[in-house]
Amino acid sequence: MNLHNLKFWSRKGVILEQKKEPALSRDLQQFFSSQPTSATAEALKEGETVTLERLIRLSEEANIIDEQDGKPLAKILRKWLTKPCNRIVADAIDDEPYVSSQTNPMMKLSADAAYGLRLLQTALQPKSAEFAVYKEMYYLNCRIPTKIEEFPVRKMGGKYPMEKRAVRRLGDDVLTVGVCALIHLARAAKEGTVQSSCFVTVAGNCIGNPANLEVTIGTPVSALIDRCGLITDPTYLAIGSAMKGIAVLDADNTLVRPNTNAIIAIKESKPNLRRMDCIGCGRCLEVCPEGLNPMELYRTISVNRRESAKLLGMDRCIGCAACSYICPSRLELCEMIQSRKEKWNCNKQEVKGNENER
Amino acid sequence: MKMNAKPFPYIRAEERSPMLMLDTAIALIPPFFMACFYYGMRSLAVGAFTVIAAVAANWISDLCSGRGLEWWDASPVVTGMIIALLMPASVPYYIPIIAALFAIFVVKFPYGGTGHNLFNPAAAGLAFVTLCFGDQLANYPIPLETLPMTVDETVKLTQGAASLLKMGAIPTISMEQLALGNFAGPMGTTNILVIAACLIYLLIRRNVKWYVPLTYLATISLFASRVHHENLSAAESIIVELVAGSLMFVAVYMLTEPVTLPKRPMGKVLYAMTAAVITMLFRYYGVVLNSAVFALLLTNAFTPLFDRLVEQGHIVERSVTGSEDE
Amino acid sequence: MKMSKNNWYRRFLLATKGIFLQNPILTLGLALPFAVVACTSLQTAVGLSIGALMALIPAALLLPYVMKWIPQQLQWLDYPICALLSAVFLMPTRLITGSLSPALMDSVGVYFSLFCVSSLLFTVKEKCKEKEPVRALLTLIRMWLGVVLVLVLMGCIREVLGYGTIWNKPLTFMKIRFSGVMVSGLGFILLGFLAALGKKLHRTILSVQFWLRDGWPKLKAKVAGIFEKNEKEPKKIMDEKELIHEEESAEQLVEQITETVLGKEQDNK
Amino acid sequence: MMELIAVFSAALAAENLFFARAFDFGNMSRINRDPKKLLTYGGLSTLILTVAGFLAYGVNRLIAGTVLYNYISGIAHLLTLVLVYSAAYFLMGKYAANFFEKLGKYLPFAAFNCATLGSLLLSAKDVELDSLAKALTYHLGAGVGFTAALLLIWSLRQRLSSCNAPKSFRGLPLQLITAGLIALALVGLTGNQLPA
Repeated sequence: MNLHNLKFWSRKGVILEQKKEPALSRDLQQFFSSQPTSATAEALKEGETVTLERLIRLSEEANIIDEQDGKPLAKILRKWLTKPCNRIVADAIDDEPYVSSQTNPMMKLSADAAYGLRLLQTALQPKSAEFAVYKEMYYLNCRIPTKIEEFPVRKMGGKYPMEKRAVRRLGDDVLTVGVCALIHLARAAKEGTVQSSCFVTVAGNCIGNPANLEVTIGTPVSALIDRCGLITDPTYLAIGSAMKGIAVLDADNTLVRPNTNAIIAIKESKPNLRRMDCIGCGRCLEVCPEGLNPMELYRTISVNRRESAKLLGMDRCIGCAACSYICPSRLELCEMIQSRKEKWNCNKQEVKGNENER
Repeated sequence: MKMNAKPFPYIRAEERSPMLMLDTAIALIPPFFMACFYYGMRSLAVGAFTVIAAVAANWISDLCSGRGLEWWDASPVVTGMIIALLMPASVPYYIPIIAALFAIFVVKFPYGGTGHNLFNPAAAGLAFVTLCFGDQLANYPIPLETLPMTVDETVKLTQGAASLLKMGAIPTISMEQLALGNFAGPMGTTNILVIAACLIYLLIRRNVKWYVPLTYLATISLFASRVHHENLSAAESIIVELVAGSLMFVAVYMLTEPVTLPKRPMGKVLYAMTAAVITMLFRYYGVVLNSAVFALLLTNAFTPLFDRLVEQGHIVERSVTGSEDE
Repeated sequence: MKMSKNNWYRRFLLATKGIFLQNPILTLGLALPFAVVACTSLQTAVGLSIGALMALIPAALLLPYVMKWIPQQLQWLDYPICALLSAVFLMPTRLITGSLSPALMDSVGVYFSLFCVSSLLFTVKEKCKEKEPVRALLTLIRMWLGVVLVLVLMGCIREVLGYGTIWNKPLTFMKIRFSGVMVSGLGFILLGFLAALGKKLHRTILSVQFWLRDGWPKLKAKVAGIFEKNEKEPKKIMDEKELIHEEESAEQLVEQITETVLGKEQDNK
Repeated sequence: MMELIAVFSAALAAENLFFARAFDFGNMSRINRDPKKLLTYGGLSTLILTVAGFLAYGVNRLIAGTVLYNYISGIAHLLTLVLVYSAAYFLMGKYAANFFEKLGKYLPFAAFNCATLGSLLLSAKDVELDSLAKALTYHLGAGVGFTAALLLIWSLRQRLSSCNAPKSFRGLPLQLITAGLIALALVGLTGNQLPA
């Protein structure tokens, strides 16, 4: 736990109003648009000893994908063949508003989640294994359990862009796996089913009855929206969370991918036409979790100064959009930095090798 | 449904920067009431003229520079009010208007509008006016006498506390008069309690950082207690120093202008300290009366330097604590 | 869309290359002290311009011949010799103008004898080194006229604003005296605005010419755009496509024309 | 000792050669690309100025009484500068060879710019700079103030070019206006009297 984590841990970040409620306490509904795939993985037999290689082969056959960052579970586990594992944490942290696509499955399908975690525990023999949940969730209709079967549920606090820093804070001899990946692992171990679905929250102030759905991968967003019903026309429809999502331009052709955790439809009350330039209020400085200076970055990038932007730490930006959230002049700080990051990086790539190799 | 593309995030904090600017304008209204209480309706007329001149100049400069009419931006109102409040109540009308025009057309327009000016427009306007019409701004009317709307020779003008201090005399102001602030001085800056109340309001609205005015006043009182008149004790000289020039007013409203401040908290502290040091140097060796305004104008030139220094510090610190690769 | 060769404005600019196009004071930023602090009235401006005439023109013309006369290993002395040459010519003019109007000399003070080391002289020396005398004389005259134009303008403005008189004859309409205009601070600001005015004039002439050929739609759109620019859509973010579109807009083309056709300006974008 | 500090600080801040008297060295944009070159350039000109000041004090004593004082003083101070410049040229050529290649072409500009000759002439005209020590501290203060002013302008350059000024104000006009506003701030020390 090096100094860096502690220092940036508690102070920086934004306190977001989570608005998780109607979706979190509702039970998980299935919404399978197509029949399940006929391919099957080879299930675990009764007396078979559970080793890490066996689990890697199983997750490869069931091509389970971890919903945190979209990497396949096999690749994550392969790293731990040589490294000793001190602890396993099943990550069910949802620190973005409206989103509860990890906490809800953990509560509703807790048997599968516990079974998956037990498989990993027997394979890696860590000292302790537990679930991790976001602490700052208030006005909930249901109660977050403190223990799921024999695994404790740890509440981890902190301001908004907290998931990545929480994982970093635990240290590098800790394996963190998404809860949904564990659920799919458990199903593959029991019945040998391949992962063909993922857990998505459909929420926002325009959605009729927001809920958590288990959706087959590849269903279009419009089907989900019709399933949950729209009260009014949303000004923004985003796939991915309200803070880091991508705007959906045509709802029929954007499909759900394994690592999308939510679909948000938001109606902005006051159309924001009163634009102003940066007045130097300094709020984005207090908020940036990486300790960068978004004001200066925005100014240097808008004047296309590549070297001084890199010197100011442009590549350290994790794209959490906390600065754009807090900015009173409604400047697109994070979008400007992220788009230039790709543009300037990919320029370098073109010089070196082909574009799609990145 | 109409899909409009917008980059993330899709939810925003409700605070808006037009509202931020309006807060400073609201915080500037109580000193106007005090001025109206001391000097009658004339101070309101002076304030109104300056604000109208500043806002009109800002609109014209926005249109000329093709930036588009931004009528919701309240920063020219703040500039106009500050200029009016630092003038004596018996000032002829055309002087604050010229200061406001200079402040907007020379300090804000060439740099590109509201968020980009390097110098504090009110400070530059006042510097220009004290340079050109210094003699008319030197003496102040006596408080608690309502002035006629058009000032003629019948109005008795006395010297303010700052000019007395400059000439080595000790302003004979009793403690309770100091607290109430009814001694000769610029329109809005004599009453310390009202300004402190406005400071608290600004702090609550998170418009002003608490440590900027604090370091400024602390360094000045440090200086004032060190070098003072022979028959003034350290504590008295601090109080006289704070009250004489329009120091408190500058510390609360002009020093904490968000546009001209450095960006990092460490830079803001450095900025406040240099402003205090230069104010005291101007006060001892300078010729001009409102030395705090000139010193502020000079320290505005150092903000990019402080930004660069403090930013280098952060870059070094980031590289020392190891880069976090995802 | 390149400007045609026989465009009257382009020919006019190239003909007067030192005065309007690359004015030594406004665009190159030489000889600042004379424009900012020294010339506080029309009289001092005239005195200074005479000083400039005597300091710049003979020294720059005679220098090549003097240098031929100097032996080879002392060749590095060219700058001091140029300064001495112009001082030799400059000082008598100081005496003559001093006797003509003594008030002018003490108001200008030390600045008059600074012409011999000013950056203007050294740039002029560089410019006229390889040219033959007649062309060198022409560039010198044009440069000198450029300097005189700025000096006279600054002198007039400051005298009208400061003392309300033109060549010591009081004007009736100037009731408010800005006595502070004489200080170096406001001299800098006035010179900055003058330079900006020059550039603005240059750009408007070019853009008006461009739109005359191109018809009025773009100008109407631009003027209309100013008022409800903020109402309709929020401020655009310049990504790749926008930048190329921005390139095509009339404003940007004017920029290109001034860059390519008429030579590099002192503009650090 | 106190008057020396007073003279030094007056030359440094109150009658700063760049802000109060607007002496600027050659083409502003040619030299001030990076601060190290600017600092060495300013240091060099301050050194040459102080050494020339030493000579100029004697020369000034010599020609004080003559009738054509204005005419001779200009040429005399220029001659002292030429003397010091050639001495510097030889010394640098012999001892500091690598330093010479780096700054060889800037040496004439460091020696012959408005700041050096102007400060020499000003100290000759100034009546209360009677003793040699005061004259030298005046030159030192003037040189240091001049370099400090140019460093300050350099530190503002990046900030000025990154604000979206209207197109006709970008570049030199904005730098002039910024220098003007700083000079306006420094007026607080000297007041309204016109620098001679």
